[in-house]
Amino acid sequence: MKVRVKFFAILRERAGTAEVVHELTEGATVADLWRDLQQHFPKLDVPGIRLLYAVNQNYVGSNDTLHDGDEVVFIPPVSGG
Amino acid sequence: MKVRVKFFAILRERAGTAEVVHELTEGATVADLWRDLQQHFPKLDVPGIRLLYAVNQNYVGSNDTLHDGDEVVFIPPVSGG
Amino acid sequence: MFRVQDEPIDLNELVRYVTDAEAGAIATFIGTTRNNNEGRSVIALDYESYPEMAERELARIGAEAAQKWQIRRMAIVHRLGPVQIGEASVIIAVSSAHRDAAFAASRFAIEEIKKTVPIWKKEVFEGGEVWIGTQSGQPLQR
Amino acid sequence: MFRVQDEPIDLNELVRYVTDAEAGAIATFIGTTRNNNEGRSVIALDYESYPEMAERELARIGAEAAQKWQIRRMAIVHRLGPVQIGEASVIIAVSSAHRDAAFAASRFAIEEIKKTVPIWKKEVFEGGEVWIGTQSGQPLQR
Repeated sequence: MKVRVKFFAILRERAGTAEVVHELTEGATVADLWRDLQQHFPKLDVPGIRLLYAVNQNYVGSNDTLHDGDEVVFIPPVSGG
Repeated sequence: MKVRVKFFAILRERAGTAEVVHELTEGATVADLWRDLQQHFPKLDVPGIRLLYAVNQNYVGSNDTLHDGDEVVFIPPVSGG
Repeated sequence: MFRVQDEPIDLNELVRYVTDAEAGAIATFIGTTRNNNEGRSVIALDYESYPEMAERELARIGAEAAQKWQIRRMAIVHRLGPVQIGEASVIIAVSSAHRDAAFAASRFAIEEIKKTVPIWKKEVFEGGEVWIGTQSGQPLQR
Repeated sequence: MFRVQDEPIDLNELVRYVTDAEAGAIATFIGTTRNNNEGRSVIALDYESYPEMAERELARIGAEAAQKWQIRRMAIVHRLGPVQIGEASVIIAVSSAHRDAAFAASRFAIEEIKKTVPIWKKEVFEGGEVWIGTQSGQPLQR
Protein backbone atom coordinates (compact mmCIF):
# COMPACT_ATOMS: atom_id res chain seq x y z
CA MET A 1 0.00 0.00 0.00
CA LYS A 2 0.98 3.61 -0.47
CA VAL A 3 0.60 6.63 1.78
CA ARG A 4 1.20 10.29 1.09
CA VAL A 5 3.43 12.07 3.61
CA LYS A 6 3.48 15.87 3.89
CA PHE A 7 6.29 17.67 5.67
CA PHE A 8 5.91 21.07 7.30
CA ALA A 9 8.14 23.63 9.00
CA ILE A 10 11.36 22.20 10.42
CA LEU A 11 10.61 18.72 9.04
CA ARG A 12 10.05 20.12 5.54
CA GLU A 13 13.39 21.86 5.74
CA ARG A 14 15.10 18.77 7.14
CA ALA A 15 13.56 16.45 4.55
CA GLY A 16 14.33 18.86 1.71
CA THR A 17 10.87 18.17 0.27
CA ALA A 18 7.27 19.02 1.13
CA GLU A 19 5.71 15.71 0.12
CA VAL A 20 6.58 12.06 -0.61
CA VAL A 21 4.58 9.00 -1.49
CA HIS A 22 5.85 6.03 0.49
CA GLU A 23 5.25 2.31 0.03
CA LEU A 24 4.46 0.31 3.17
CA THR A 25 3.58 -3.27 3.98
CA GLU A 26 -0.02 -3.95 4.94
CA GLY A 27 -0.65 -3.36 8.66
CA ALA A 28 2.15 -0.85 9.12
CA THR A 29 1.65 1.77 11.83
CA VAL A 30 2.45 5.46 12.04
CA ALA A 31 5.55 4.58 14.06
CA ASP A 32 6.67 2.11 11.40
CA LEU A 33 6.34 4.80 8.75
CA TRP A 34 8.39 7.23 10.84
CA ARG A 35 11.21 4.65 11.18
CA ASP A 36 11.17 4.12 7.40
CA LEU A 37 11.29 7.84 6.72
CA GLN A 38 14.21 8.37 9.05
CA GLN A 39 16.13 5.83 6.95
CA HIS A 40 15.42 7.83 3.79
CA PHE A 41 15.83 11.26 5.39
CA PRO A 42 18.35 10.93 8.23
CA LYS A 43 18.08 14.64 9.09
CA LEU A 44 14.45 14.15 10.13
CA ASP A 45 15.72 13.02 13.50
CA VAL A 46 15.68 16.38 15.30
CA PRO A 47 17.21 15.93 18.78
CA GLY A 48 14.67 16.27 21.57
CA ILE A 49 11.72 17.01 19.31
CA ARG A 50 8.31 15.76 20.35
CA LEU A 51 6.04 14.98 17.41
CA LEU A 52 2.30 14.55 17.09
CA TYR A 53 0.74 12.50 14.31
CA ALA A 54 -2.12 13.26 11.95
CA VAL A 55 -3.79 10.92 9.49
CA ASN A 56 -6.26 12.46 7.07
CA GLN A 57 -6.19 15.66 9.11
CA ASN A 58 -7.05 14.12 12.45
CA TYR A 59 -4.70 13.58 15.37
CA VAL A 60 -3.93 9.85 15.90
CA GLY A 61 -1.65 7.74 18.07
CA SER A 62 1.71 6.42 16.89
CA ASN A 63 0.47 2.83 17.04
CA ASP A 64 -2.48 3.46 14.74
CA THR A 65 -2.51 1.32 11.61
CA LEU A 66 -2.24 3.04 8.24
CA HIS A 67 -4.32 2.36 5.16
CA ASP A 68 -3.76 2.73 1.45
CA GLY A 69 -4.15 6.33 0.32
CA ASP A 70 -3.82 7.84 3.79
CA GLU A 71 -2.39 11.36 4.11
CA VAL A 72 0.07 11.34 6.99
CA VAL A 73 1.66 14.33 8.67
CA PHE A 74 4.25 14.36 11.44
CA ILE A 75 3.51 17.47 13.40
CA PRO A 76 6.39 19.27 15.11
CA PRO A 77 5.52 21.41 18.15
CA VAL A 78 2.95 23.93 16.97
CA SER A 79 3.57 27.62 17.55
CA GLY A 80 0.69 29.52 16.03
CA GLY A 81 -0.86 32.58 17.61
CA MET B 1 -21.82 80.83 49.80
CA LYS B 2 -23.01 79.48 46.47
CA VAL B 3 -22.56 76.10 44.86
CA ARG B 4 -23.43 74.91 41.37
CA VAL B 5 -25.51 71.71 41.19
CA LYS B 6 -25.76 69.68 38.00
CA PHE B 7 -28.49 67.09 37.51
CA PHE B 8 -28.17 64.06 35.24
CA ALA B 9 -30.33 61.22 33.99
CA ILE B 10 -33.34 60.48 36.22
CA LEU B 11 -32.51 63.38 38.57
CA ARG B 12 -32.36 65.82 35.66
CA GLU B 13 -35.78 64.63 34.53
CA ARG B 14 -37.17 64.78 38.06
CA ALA B 15 -35.75 68.25 38.73
CA GLY B 16 -36.91 69.52 35.37
CA THR B 17 -33.59 71.33 34.96
CA ALA B 18 -29.97 70.41 34.30
CA GLU B 19 -28.32 72.93 36.59
CA VAL B 20 -29.05 75.24 39.51
CA VAL B 21 -26.99 77.61 41.61
CA HIS B 22 -27.89 77.20 45.27
CA GLU B 23 -27.13 79.41 48.25
CA LEU B 24 -25.95 77.65 51.43
CA THR B 25 -24.80 78.71 54.87
CA GLU B 26 -21.09 78.37 55.59
CA GLY B 27 -20.14 74.88 56.77
CA ALA B 28 -23.02 73.11 54.99
CA THR B 29 -22.39 69.51 53.93
CA VAL B 30 -23.39 67.52 50.86
CA ALA B 31 -26.23 65.99 52.86
CA ASP B 32 -27.46 69.45 53.90
CA LEU B 33 -27.54 70.50 50.26
CA TRP B 34 -29.51 67.42 49.32
CA ARG B 35 -32.12 68.18 51.98
CA ASP B 36 -32.42 71.74 50.68
CA LEU B 37 -32.80 70.57 47.10
CA GLN B 38 -35.53 68.11 48.01
CA GLN B 39 -37.49 71.06 49.43
CA HIS B 40 -37.20 72.90 46.11
CA PHE B 41 -37.67 69.84 43.89
CA PRO B 42 -39.87 67.36 45.76
CA LYS B 43 -39.72 64.88 42.88
CA LEU B 44 -35.98 64.40 43.45
CA ASP B 45 -36.85 61.91 46.16
CA VAL B 46 -36.83 58.72 44.06
CA PRO B 47 -37.99 55.80 46.23
CA GLY B 48 -35.20 53.34 47.00
CA ILE B 49 -32.55 55.15 45.01
CA ARG B 50 -28.96 55.02 46.27
CA LEU B 51 -26.97 58.10 45.35
CA LEU B 52 -23.26 58.80 45.24
CA TYR B 53 -21.88 62.30 45.56
CA ALA B 54 -19.29 64.16 43.55
CA VAL B 55 -17.75 67.52 44.29
CA ASN B 56 -15.61 69.07 41.59
CA GLN B 57 -15.66 65.75 39.73
CA ASN B 58 -14.40 63.59 42.57
CA TYR B 59 -16.42 61.16 44.63
CA VAL B 60 -16.93 62.41 48.20
CA GLY B 61 -18.85 61.39 51.30
CA SER B 62 -22.26 62.87 52.23
CA ASN B 63 -20.80 64.52 55.33
CA ASP B 64 -18.10 66.40 53.43
CA THR B 65 -18.26 70.16 53.82
CA LEU B 66 -18.94 72.28 50.75
CA HIS B 67 -17.12 75.44 49.73
CA ASP B 68 -18.08 78.48 47.71
CA GLY B 69 -17.97 77.77 43.99
CA ASP B 70 -18.06 73.98 44.31
CA GLU B 71 -19.66 71.96 41.50
CA VAL B 72 -21.83 69.30 43.12
CA VAL B 73 -23.42 66.31 41.40
CA PHE B 74 -25.75 63.74 42.94
CA ILE B 75 -25.00 60.56 41.04
CA PRO B 76 -27.79 58.04 40.52
CA PRO B 77 -26.75 54.40 39.99
CA VAL B 78 -24.43 54.40 36.98
CA SER B 79 -25.21 52.09 34.06
CA GLY B 80 -22.58 52.66 31.40
CA GLY B 81 -21.08 49.89 29.32
CA MET C 1 -7.24 57.84 24.92
CA PHE C 2 -10.10 58.14 27.40
CA ARG C 3 -13.10 59.83 25.91
CA VAL C 4 -16.88 60.13 25.68
CA GLN C 5 -18.39 61.18 22.36
CA ASP C 6 -21.67 61.48 20.47
CA GLU C 7 -20.28 59.98 17.24
CA PRO C 8 -20.10 56.23 16.49
CA ILE C 9 -16.90 54.72 17.91
CA ASP C 10 -14.23 53.74 15.39
CA LEU C 11 -12.70 50.43 16.51
CA ASN C 12 -9.78 50.90 14.12
CA GLU C 13 -8.85 54.21 15.69
CA LEU C 14 -8.53 52.57 19.10
CA VAL C 15 -6.61 49.56 17.81
CA ARG C 16 -4.20 51.81 15.91
CA TYR C 17 -3.72 53.87 19.05
CA VAL C 18 -2.72 50.86 21.19
CA THR C 19 -0.63 49.14 18.48
CA ASP C 20 2.95 49.06 19.66
CA ALA C 21 6.11 47.37 18.41
CA GLU C 22 6.69 45.90 21.86
CA ALA C 23 3.18 44.47 22.14
CA GLY C 24 2.39 40.88 21.26
CA ALA C 25 -1.28 41.06 22.20
CA ILE C 26 -4.22 43.41 21.84
CA ALA C 27 -7.50 42.63 23.58
CA THR C 28 -10.60 44.61 22.74
CA PHE C 29 -14.03 44.64 24.28
CA ILE C 30 -17.05 46.06 22.47
CA GLY C 31 -20.28 46.61 24.33
CA THR C 32 -23.19 46.50 21.88
CA THR C 33 -26.89 47.22 22.13
CA ARG C 34 -28.88 43.99 22.47
CA ASN C 35 -32.41 43.74 21.09
CA ASN C 36 -33.77 42.36 24.36
CA ASN C 37 -33.28 42.85 28.09
CA GLU C 38 -35.08 41.13 30.96
CA GLY C 39 -37.89 40.11 28.66
CA ARG C 40 -38.34 43.54 27.10
CA SER C 41 -37.98 44.21 23.34
CA VAL C 42 -35.35 46.91 23.22
CA ILE C 43 -35.58 49.56 20.50
CA ALA C 44 -32.44 51.53 21.39
CA LEU C 45 -30.34 52.69 24.34
CA ASP C 46 -29.82 56.35 25.07
CA TYR C 47 -26.70 57.28 27.05
CA GLU C 48 -26.11 60.41 29.09
CA SER C 49 -23.00 61.32 31.06
CA TYR C 50 -21.37 63.83 33.32
CA PRO C 51 -18.71 64.17 30.66
CA GLU C 52 -15.79 65.85 32.45
CA MET C 53 -16.00 63.42 35.37
CA ALA C 54 -16.65 60.43 33.11
CA GLU C 55 -13.45 61.06 31.17
CA ARG C 56 -11.55 61.58 34.40
CA GLU C 57 -12.88 58.25 35.73
CA LEU C 58 -11.99 56.46 32.47
CA ALA C 59 -8.44 57.80 32.77
CA ARG C 60 -8.35 56.68 36.40
CA ILE C 61 -9.32 53.16 35.29
CA GLY C 62 -6.49 53.22 32.75
CA ALA C 63 -3.98 54.36 35.36
CA GLU C 64 -5.13 51.69 37.78
CA ALA C 65 -4.88 48.98 35.11
CA ALA C 66 -1.34 50.15 34.29
CA GLN C 67 -0.40 49.73 37.93
CA LYS C 68 -1.92 46.27 38.20
CA TRP C 69 -0.66 44.76 34.94
CA GLN C 70 2.20 45.20 32.51
CA ILE C 71 0.23 46.83 29.75
CA ARG C 72 1.62 48.95 26.92
CA ARG C 73 -1.28 51.21 25.90
CA MET C 74 -4.97 51.49 26.62
CA ALA C 75 -7.93 53.28 25.08
CA ILE C 76 -11.53 53.53 26.26
CA VAL C 77 -14.21 55.41 24.34
CA HIS C 78 -17.86 55.51 25.45
CA ARG C 79 -20.59 56.74 23.18
CA LEU C 80 -23.38 59.11 24.29
CA GLY C 81 -26.87 59.70 22.93
CA PRO C 82 -28.95 57.08 21.12
CA VAL C 83 -27.22 53.79 20.24
CA GLN C 84 -29.11 51.48 17.89
CA ILE C 85 -29.30 47.68 18.07
CA GLY C 86 -25.94 46.09 17.17
CA GLU C 87 -24.01 49.35 17.50
CA ALA C 88 -21.18 49.84 19.98
CA SER C 89 -21.80 51.85 23.14
CA VAL C 90 -18.31 51.35 24.52
CA ILE C 91 -15.00 50.05 23.16
CA ILE C 92 -11.93 49.16 25.20
CA ALA C 93 -8.59 48.32 23.58
CA VAL C 94 -5.43 47.38 25.43
CA SER C 95 -2.04 46.16 24.29
CA SER C 96 0.63 44.28 26.21
CA ALA C 97 3.78 42.29 25.58
CA HIS C 98 2.10 39.09 26.81
CA ARG C 99 -1.58 38.27 26.52
CA ASP C 100 -2.45 37.76 30.20
CA ALA C 101 -2.14 41.48 30.92
CA ALA C 102 -4.27 42.56 27.95
CA PHE C 103 -7.06 40.13 28.84
CA ALA C 104 -7.03 41.06 32.53
CA ALA C 105 -6.96 44.80 31.90
CA SER C 106 -9.81 44.80 29.38
CA ARG C 107 -11.95 42.75 31.73
CA PHE C 108 -11.11 45.02 34.65
CA ALA C 109 -11.95 48.11 32.60
CA ILE C 110 -15.48 47.04 31.64
CA GLU C 111 -16.28 45.97 35.21
CA GLU C 112 -15.05 49.31 36.57
CA ILE C 113 -16.93 51.28 33.91
CA LYS C 114 -20.15 49.65 35.04
CA LYS C 115 -19.42 50.52 38.67
CA THR C 116 -17.90 53.97 38.87
CA VAL C 117 -18.10 56.00 35.67
CA PRO C 118 -20.93 58.58 35.68
CA ILE C 119 -22.73 57.39 32.57
CA TRP C 120 -26.40 56.45 32.52
CA LYS C 121 -28.35 54.33 30.12
CA LYS C 122 -31.99 54.87 29.36
CA GLU C 123 -33.54 51.81 27.76
CA VAL C 124 -36.20 52.60 25.17
CA PHE C 125 -38.32 49.49 24.78
CA GLU C 126 -41.63 48.62 23.22
CA GLY C 127 -44.11 50.21 25.57
CA GLY C 128 -41.90 52.55 27.56
CA GLU C 129 -38.51 53.64 28.75
CA VAL C 130 -36.48 53.21 31.92
CA TRP C 131 -33.27 54.50 33.45
CA ILE C 132 -31.39 51.24 34.03
CA GLY C 133 -30.40 50.63 37.65
CA THR C 134 -32.72 53.28 38.97
CA GLN C 135 -36.03 51.45 39.12
CA SER C 136 -34.64 48.45 40.94
CA GLY C 137 -33.86 50.35 44.10
CA GLN C 138 -30.75 48.22 44.52
CA PRO C 139 -27.84 49.91 46.23
CA LEU C 140 -24.98 50.79 43.91
CA GLN C 141 -21.91 48.63 44.52
CA ARG C 142 -18.73 50.65 44.87
CA MET D 1 -15.49 31.91 9.93
CA PHE D 2 -12.43 29.75 10.56
CA ARG D 3 -9.66 30.42 8.09
CA VAL D 4 -5.96 30.71 7.36
CA GLN D 5 -4.82 33.22 4.74
CA ASP D 6 -1.76 34.92 3.28
CA GLU D 7 -3.36 38.38 3.20
CA PRO D 8 -3.41 40.79 6.16
CA ILE D 9 -6.35 40.10 8.45
CA ASP D 10 -9.19 42.62 8.41
CA LEU D 11 -10.42 43.11 11.99
CA ASN D 12 -13.58 44.82 10.72
CA GLU D 13 -14.53 41.82 8.64
CA LEU D 14 -14.44 39.58 11.71
CA VAL D 15 -16.30 42.04 13.93
CA ARG D 16 -19.00 42.52 11.30
CA TYR D 17 -19.30 38.75 11.01
CA VAL D 18 -19.93 38.24 14.74
CA THR D 19 -22.16 41.31 15.18
CA ASP D 20 -25.59 40.11 16.15
CA ALA D 21 -28.76 41.82 17.35
CA GLU D 22 -28.93 39.43 20.31
CA ALA D 23 -25.33 40.08 21.36
CA GLY D 24 -24.44 42.62 24.03
CA ALA D 25 -20.71 41.91 23.98
CA ILE D 26 -17.95 41.29 21.46
CA ALA D 27 -14.48 40.33 22.64
CA THR D 28 -11.59 40.28 20.23
CA PHE D 29 -8.02 39.12 20.59
CA ILE D 30 -5.29 40.21 18.20
CA GLY D 31 -1.91 38.50 18.29
CA THR D 32 0.74 40.87 16.95
CA THR D 33 4.41 40.51 16.09
CA ARG D 34 6.57 41.84 18.90
CA ASN D 35 9.96 43.38 18.14
CA ASN D 36 11.69 41.23 20.75
CA ASN D 37 11.56 37.69 22.10
CA GLU D 38 13.71 36.10 24.77
CA GLY D 39 16.35 38.75 24.34
CA ARG D 40 16.45 38.55 20.54
CA SER D 41 15.70 41.49 18.23
CA VAL D 42 12.91 40.16 16.06
CA ILE D 43 12.74 41.32 12.43
CA ALA D 44 9.60 39.41 11.41
CA LEU D 45 7.72 36.18 11.98
CA ASP D 46 7.07 33.75 9.16
CA TYR D 47 4.10 31.42 9.56
CA GLU D 48 3.52 28.09 7.83
CA SER D 49 0.55 25.77 8.24
CA TYR D 50 -1.00 22.49 7.25
CA PRO D 51 -3.94 24.51 5.95
CA GLU D 52 -6.76 21.96 5.62
CA MET D 53 -6.12 20.59 9.09
CA ALA D 54 -5.49 24.03 10.60
CA GLU D 55 -8.91 25.25 9.44
CA ARG D 56 -10.52 22.07 10.68
CA GLU D 57 -8.90 22.54 14.10
CA LEU D 58 -9.98 26.19 14.24
CA ALA D 59 -13.55 25.12 13.54
CA ARG D 60 -13.23 22.43 16.23
CA ILE D 61 -12.17 25.13 18.71
CA GLY D 62 -15.22 27.19 17.72
CA ALA D 63 -17.53 24.22 18.20
CA GLU D 64 -16.01 23.41 21.57
CA ALA D 65 -16.36 27.03 22.72
CA ALA D 66 -20.01 27.00 21.65
CA GLN D 67 -20.57 23.93 23.83
CA LYS D 68 -18.84 25.43 26.85
CA TRP D 69 -20.31 28.95 26.77
CA GLN D 70 -23.43 30.70 25.52
CA ILE D 71 -21.83 32.46 22.60
CA ARG D 72 -23.57 33.86 19.54
CA ARG D 73 -20.94 33.85 16.78
CA MET D 74 -17.21 33.29 16.53
CA ALA D 75 -14.51 33.97 13.95
CA ILE D 76 -10.84 33.02 13.94
CA VAL D 77 -8.47 33.98 11.13
CA HIS D 78 -4.75 33.16 11.22
CA ARG D 79 -2.32 34.73 8.81
CA LEU D 80 0.43 32.78 6.99
CA GLY D 81 3.74 33.88 5.51
CA PRO D 82 5.77 36.84 6.75
CA VAL D 83 4.17 39.07 9.37
CA GLN D 84 5.97 42.33 10.14
CA ILE D 85 6.37 43.98 13.56
CA GLY D 86 3.05 45.35 14.83
CA GLU D 87 0.98 43.40 12.30
CA ALA D 88 -1.63 40.84 13.32
CA SER D 89 -0.84 37.13 12.97
CA VAL D 90 -4.16 35.98 14.40
CA ILE D 91 -7.49 37.60 15.22
CA ILE D 92 -10.29 36.05 17.25
CA ALA D 93 -13.72 37.68 17.55
CA VAL D 94 -16.62 36.32 19.54
CA SER D 95 -20.03 37.71 20.40
CA SER D 96 -22.39 36.75 23.20
CA ALA D 97 -25.48 38.07 24.96
CA HIS D 98 -23.52 38.60 28.19
CA ARG D 99 -19.83 39.46 28.42
CA ASP D 100 -18.60 36.52 30.51
CA ALA D 101 -19.04 34.11 27.61
CA ALA D 102 -17.26 36.32 25.07
CA PHE D 103 -14.28 36.86 27.36
CA ALA D 104 -14.00 33.18 28.26
CA ALA D 105 -14.34 31.95 24.69
CA SER D 106 -11.75 34.32 23.25
CA ARG D 107 -9.27 33.36 25.95
CA PHE D 108 -9.98 29.68 25.39
CA ALA D 109 -9.50 30.05 21.64
CA ILE D 110 -6.04 31.61 21.79
CA GLU D 111 -4.84 29.01 24.32
CA GLU D 112 -6.13 26.18 22.13
CA ILE D 113 -4.63 27.67 18.98
CA LYS D 114 -1.23 27.64 20.64
CA LYS D 115 -1.66 24.01 21.65
CA THR D 116 -3.36 22.11 18.85
CA VAL D 117 -3.57 23.97 15.55
CA PRO D 118 -0.91 22.89 13.01
CA ILE D 119 0.66 26.28 12.43
CA TRP D 120 4.35 26.98 12.89
CA LYS D 121 6.19 30.21 13.43
CA LYS D 122 9.71 30.83 12.26
CA GLU D 123 11.25 33.76 14.05
CA VAL D 124 13.60 35.80 11.90
CA PHE D 125 15.85 37.75 14.24
CA GLU D 126 19.07 39.73 13.97
CA GLY D 127 21.66 37.04 13.44
CA GLY D 128 19.52 34.05 12.51
CA GLU D 129 16.18 32.30 12.44
CA VAL D 130 14.51 29.59 14.50
CA TRP D 131 11.35 27.48 14.39
CA ILE D 132 9.74 28.40 17.70
CA GLY D 133 9.13 25.45 20.01
CA THR D 134 11.42 23.15 18.11
CA GLN D 135 14.81 24.09 19.51
CA SER D 136 13.70 23.85 23.10
CA GLY D 137 13.13 20.12 23.02
CA GLN D 138 10.18 20.60 25.35
CA PRO D 139 7.33 18.14 25.00
CA LEU D 140 4.22 19.56 23.39
CA GLN D 141 1.34 19.81 25.84
CA ARG D 142 -1.88 18.34 24.48
